[in-house]
Amino acid sequence: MAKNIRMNAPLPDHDRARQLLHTMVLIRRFEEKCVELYSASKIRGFMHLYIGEEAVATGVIEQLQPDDAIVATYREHGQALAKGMSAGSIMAEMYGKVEGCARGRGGSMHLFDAKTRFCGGNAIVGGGLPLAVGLALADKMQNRKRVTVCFFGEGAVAEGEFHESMNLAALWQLPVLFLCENNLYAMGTALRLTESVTDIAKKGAAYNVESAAVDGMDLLAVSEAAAKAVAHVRECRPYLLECRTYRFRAHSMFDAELYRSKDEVTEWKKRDPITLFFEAMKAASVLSDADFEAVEKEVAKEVDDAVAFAEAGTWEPVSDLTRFVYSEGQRP
Amino acid sequence: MAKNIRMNAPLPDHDRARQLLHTMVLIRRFEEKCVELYSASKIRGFMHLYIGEEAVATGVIEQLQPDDAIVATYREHGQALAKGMSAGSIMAEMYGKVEGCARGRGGSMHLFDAKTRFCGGNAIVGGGLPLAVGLALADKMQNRKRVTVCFFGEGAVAEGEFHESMNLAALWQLPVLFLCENNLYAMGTALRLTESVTDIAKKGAAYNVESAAVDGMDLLAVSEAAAKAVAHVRECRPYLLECRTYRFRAHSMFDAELYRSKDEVTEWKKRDPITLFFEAMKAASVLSDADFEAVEKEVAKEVDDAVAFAEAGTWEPVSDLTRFVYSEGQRP
Amino acid sequence: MTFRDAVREGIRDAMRKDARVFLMGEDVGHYGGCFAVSKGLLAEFGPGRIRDTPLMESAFVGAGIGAALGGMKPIVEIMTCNFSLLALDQIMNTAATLLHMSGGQFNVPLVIRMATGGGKQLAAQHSHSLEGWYAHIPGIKVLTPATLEDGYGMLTSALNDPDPVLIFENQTLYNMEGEALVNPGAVDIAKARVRREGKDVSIFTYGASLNKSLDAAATLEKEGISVEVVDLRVLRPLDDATIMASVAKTHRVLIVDEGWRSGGISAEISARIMEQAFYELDKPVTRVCSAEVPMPYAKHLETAALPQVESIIAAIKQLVPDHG
Amino acid sequence: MTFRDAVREGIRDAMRKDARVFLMGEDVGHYGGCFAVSKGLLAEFGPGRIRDTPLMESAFVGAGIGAALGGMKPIVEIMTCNFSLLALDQIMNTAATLLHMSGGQFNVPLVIRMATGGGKQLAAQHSHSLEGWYAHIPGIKVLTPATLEDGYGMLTSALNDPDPVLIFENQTLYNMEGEALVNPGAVDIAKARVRREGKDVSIFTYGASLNKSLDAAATLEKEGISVEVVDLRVLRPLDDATIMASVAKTHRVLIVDEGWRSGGISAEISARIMEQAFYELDKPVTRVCSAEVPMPYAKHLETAALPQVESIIAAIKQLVPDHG
Ligand SMILES: Cc1ncc(C[n+]2csc(CCOP(=O)(O)OP(=O)(O)O)c2C)c(N)n1
Ligand SMILES: Cc1ncc(C[n+]2csc(CCOP(=O)(O)OP(=O)(O)O)c2C)c(N)n1
Ligand SMILES: [Mg+2]
Ligand SMILES: [Mg+2]
Repeated sequence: MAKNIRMNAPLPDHDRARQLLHTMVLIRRFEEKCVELYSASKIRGFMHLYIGEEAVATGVIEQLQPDDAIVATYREHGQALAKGMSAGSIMAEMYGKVEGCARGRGGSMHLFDAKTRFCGGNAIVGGGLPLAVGLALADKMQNRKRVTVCFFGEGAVAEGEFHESMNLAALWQLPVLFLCENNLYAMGTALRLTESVTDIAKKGAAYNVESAAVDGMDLLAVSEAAAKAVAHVRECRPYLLECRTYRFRAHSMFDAELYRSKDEVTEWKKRDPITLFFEAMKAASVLSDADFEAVEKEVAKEVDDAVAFAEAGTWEPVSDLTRFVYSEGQRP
Repeated sequence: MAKNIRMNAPLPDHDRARQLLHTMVLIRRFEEKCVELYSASKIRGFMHLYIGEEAVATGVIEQLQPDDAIVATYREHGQALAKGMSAGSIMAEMYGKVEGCARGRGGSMHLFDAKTRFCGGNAIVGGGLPLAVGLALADKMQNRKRVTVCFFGEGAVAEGEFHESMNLAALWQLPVLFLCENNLYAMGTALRLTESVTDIAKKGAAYNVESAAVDGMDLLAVSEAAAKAVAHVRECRPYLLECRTYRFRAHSMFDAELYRSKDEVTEWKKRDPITLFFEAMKAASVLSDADFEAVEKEVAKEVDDAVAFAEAGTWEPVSDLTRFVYSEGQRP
Repeated sequence: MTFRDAVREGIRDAMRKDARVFLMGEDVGHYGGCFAVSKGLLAEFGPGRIRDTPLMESAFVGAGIGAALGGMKPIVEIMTCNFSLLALDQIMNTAATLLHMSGGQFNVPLVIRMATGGGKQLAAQHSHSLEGWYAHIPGIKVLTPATLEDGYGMLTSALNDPDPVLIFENQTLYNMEGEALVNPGAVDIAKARVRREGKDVSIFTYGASLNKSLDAAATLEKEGISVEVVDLRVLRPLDDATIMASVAKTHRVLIVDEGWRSGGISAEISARIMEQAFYELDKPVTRVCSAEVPMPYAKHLETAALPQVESIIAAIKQLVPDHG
Repeated sequence: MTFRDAVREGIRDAMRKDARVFLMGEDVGHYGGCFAVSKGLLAEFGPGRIRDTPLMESAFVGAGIGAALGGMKPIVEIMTCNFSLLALDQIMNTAATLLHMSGGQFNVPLVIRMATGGGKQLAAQHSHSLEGWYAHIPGIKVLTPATLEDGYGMLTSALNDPDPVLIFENQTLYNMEGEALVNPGAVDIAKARVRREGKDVSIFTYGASLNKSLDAAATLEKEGISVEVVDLRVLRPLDDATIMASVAKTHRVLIVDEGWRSGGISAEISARIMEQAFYELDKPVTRVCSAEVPMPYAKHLETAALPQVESIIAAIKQLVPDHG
């Protein structure tokens, strides 16, 4: 495992670097706060953390336009924040409040935001893939040059939906980016136990879908690979990008982590994407310690504000339980 | 399209050649009789003919041992006959008689025979693939050196079950032969409309499953390729064999064949597997016209006997309607 | 014109009127639809709007959901409900839940059509009647047209609906002949309809059993039994008001349903009558349903497994033993 | 010991006794089972018999069917019933039909276990209660253990059964404590069981609602209402005899079911009582079920959506308004 990042990508300028750092730190601190709040029983249900994988969402989503769409999994706090959803609306969602981005109906696994075209938060492994293909189909049929990015774990590759979706997207040449976050485990099952060919990027060939793999701990590498992928997709051709990453935390809040060694985790933590990126930027004199401190401060405030927003939120009246099962009023 | 067969395979001796010819002619004449009987309303429901594809089942199943298992689709008269099921029990099944191989409960699409390990007759496209993997798993777990052959059309390759089954068989190294009968159409949908990569044999690479494609109109080529595949599988490793073939008839008895041209069908008929094989055997002095005539005569009698057997069969009493929903008596 | 033609006209007119409408599914294009419903549409609208899909029920239903979210109005055809099991995750976990999970943000204006039912000797894997079973799922609507008017109109109404609508077309109805539709258009998709007035007993039914029930009613009339036949039309949400009104009128009820008996829609209707009209009943509600077997191929067994005019008549006579 | 332990012991003992038994599913091995049911079994039996599968519900359920045909006795674990939708084709079109389609030749001795139910704020895609819905399918049996004895015993009995058996373990039960089992073994899987005798009203329920119902009964006893609580245990086939005997005793019925109301198992039970015990009823049968919504995440909404002790008590009081 290479300890440093490759830095093949062109150096970002200060503003961009600061922005990227901000996004990653925001994801990290936001989730650290979530853990606290989970322990305090403010947040319940299943909660899956993105800690360790921040470079992936940050680097990929940097390449998107506001009206590009995202379909994500239950491990989607990072993507939601990077796409520009407000931390407050996400936190309020996890509190189960009306002010939450899904009015408290969805919780951690089902973040939604029509404004930023964040189309969930799907907690069925592989379930989002066909949906993303359909969003891309709608764009193509309406001659819109939009991109849909579908995030999924390497565990999802084994599901039939991966196969069906890749084939359909290729057959119909649809503008969808299949973004595989390969963190080596599906819950407690290691990649070598789930795929006979563990090289996910190689799967593209079976469908004639252009593919690449990238070091998912290296923000700039992700960003560069994503730029290429998104440009490709914008010309109405699907693409498969595998980002090789690692989750530093347990699968969810209930996980004794019997399936991997502490050493393995420790090794990977040495390649913390935030540290790697900041150290490289510092070495290149793009960012300074003061920048980091300032970012931390901004983020701390954002997270505090998010918690305050969630705390101040209100509960949906129980009498409204059956709302949103069907649309209110016809709006076809 | 090569008009002749390649004849790379070693020449069969007279007995083997005659047996192979017998199997192909039996399938052909049996099904021609089925068409007649369908018109006479003796047979009903969906009926899918194998005419044109006889070399595939004949060549593949020649390589099997009696206790090797077959999982097939709704287009399975050929495989059933080749595996040694009696024509009478198949015909009686299509009549819906108790003497049918499934007591008249299954019909044309659901032939079953425990004795020859013919495990159906599955009419859900792709549905038999996981089943075959499971049969192979049972053999492996019980240290039996048996092979399970799963027949499926190229249309089934698009289903998620293909992907899941190939991966699982490879991951667990199970003795299953994935036998794709690529007849270029799934009902009325051409291969180029169903697969972004139309080269089915290439799909094995995505799973580390050894694969090959063979001219499915060339009996000896199929037989040779199958011999290799079956030997590979018997060592507990999956294999994907694509047989390129063509159905001369409509998809089922209800099909206006709007999706392909008469010319295309005519062209393919020039490569009738029975004619190709017999002509080659005659040219090599392995078989004579007299052999062909004798085979036709034997087959005619077999088919007549099958019809007589079916006609003489009995109807299950209606009072037994709900039998076989659950087992009668415990037999775990 | 046939029921098949009516459905086809419904699709055609919708596609002519609204560029967002398109049809996708297996063999809807070049083959002309496995029941010939979409025959000719490829020539008129081209492969961009009449989309032949590969065999991948889960993905093309999911793609329909996505396309609906993306502003299109997809009509997804699943050849028959038997294959819809492969797409159930997409239907129940995505189509039916998105609006709720997203707190009202993402509605799914998707129409899924599928053939349903037995009676053609297609055996255990091709003869399910799953419409009543689907009616268990909150977030979707379940329609079962049994007339030409509804064949056309329910599709039209479903396309006007902001939420996922499943239409189950009984495969034995496609050849049913009827008057050409005058001014076809949207129909009400909230209400059941009394297809025949009667006073001695009510039959609640839908789909292919409607005609069987009407035939039974006609026969029974000659024997002096007056049967009211209610076409449920919509299995989710059920129209309780029309059902209870009929119960209050006749006080005797038979439910006829091609689905398996246990846990079918017939059970729900019986339970609702129990809850809402118990004191109106002169006799316990009874049911004529399919036998609880995977459908056998043999004709005589299949006939015995399905509701028939004879079994309906027999059940009615049990309910009205003192007639004439 | 807990319910979880009881199920684990059931698996362990079966595997020790019969080399044909093996466990396969997602995370059953290295992770220890997503609800820790199979913790420790990998160490004891090794990866050949405790098989971690990739994420492919359709294929590993289908592989279970094939392995059963091939002479093994697989226990297939689907993490939760929510994901079983991906395997429904294999369950309904293959497992449930093979015996019949093959004219009695190919029985499928397969056991499928899955967690079910809501109550843990897991929201719309992780909170389904589908056991009652599965009970619609001929060819399978549906078991819903609610005690430690049944947690162990139903698995044992299911493995002795020649046909496919689905066991739904409510996820809120895993931590339930009980006495260690003495001489655990197979249990009857044909009969419902009266868990509490009573004379004023019968509750028919199962799974997680059993304890809620027993709690309600205990409370009501103090108010002078004597509630009989019947644990259905087996949802397919239903034990009509025990149900009707209880109706004949109390003449008033409440059904409590965590599934969605419309078309759930509660409807079938109500319909059967209508058919078989109508004249025994003093009042119409009523139901307490889940609200017909995809399950919301927020605690207070989820609580309101599920049957609770309070809603059971309220429903009983409606049935027995003139008590005390
Ligand atoms: C269809 C389905 N099966 C099983 C699960 C349970 N489950 C939730 S997350 C998960 C692991 C998924 O792993 P991967 O796709 O690699 O994503 P990661 O969690 O590593 O980001 C599993 C098995 C599920 N949610 N959906
Ligand atoms: C899951 C499923 N979807 C659709 C069908 C309807 N159907 C029956 S056969 C068939 C075509 C299958 O084509 P292919 O796999 O190439 O086999 P072939 O008929 O050519 O032998 C279709 C679509 C089905 N039986 N099962
Ligand atoms: Mg992973
Ligand atoms: Mg084909």
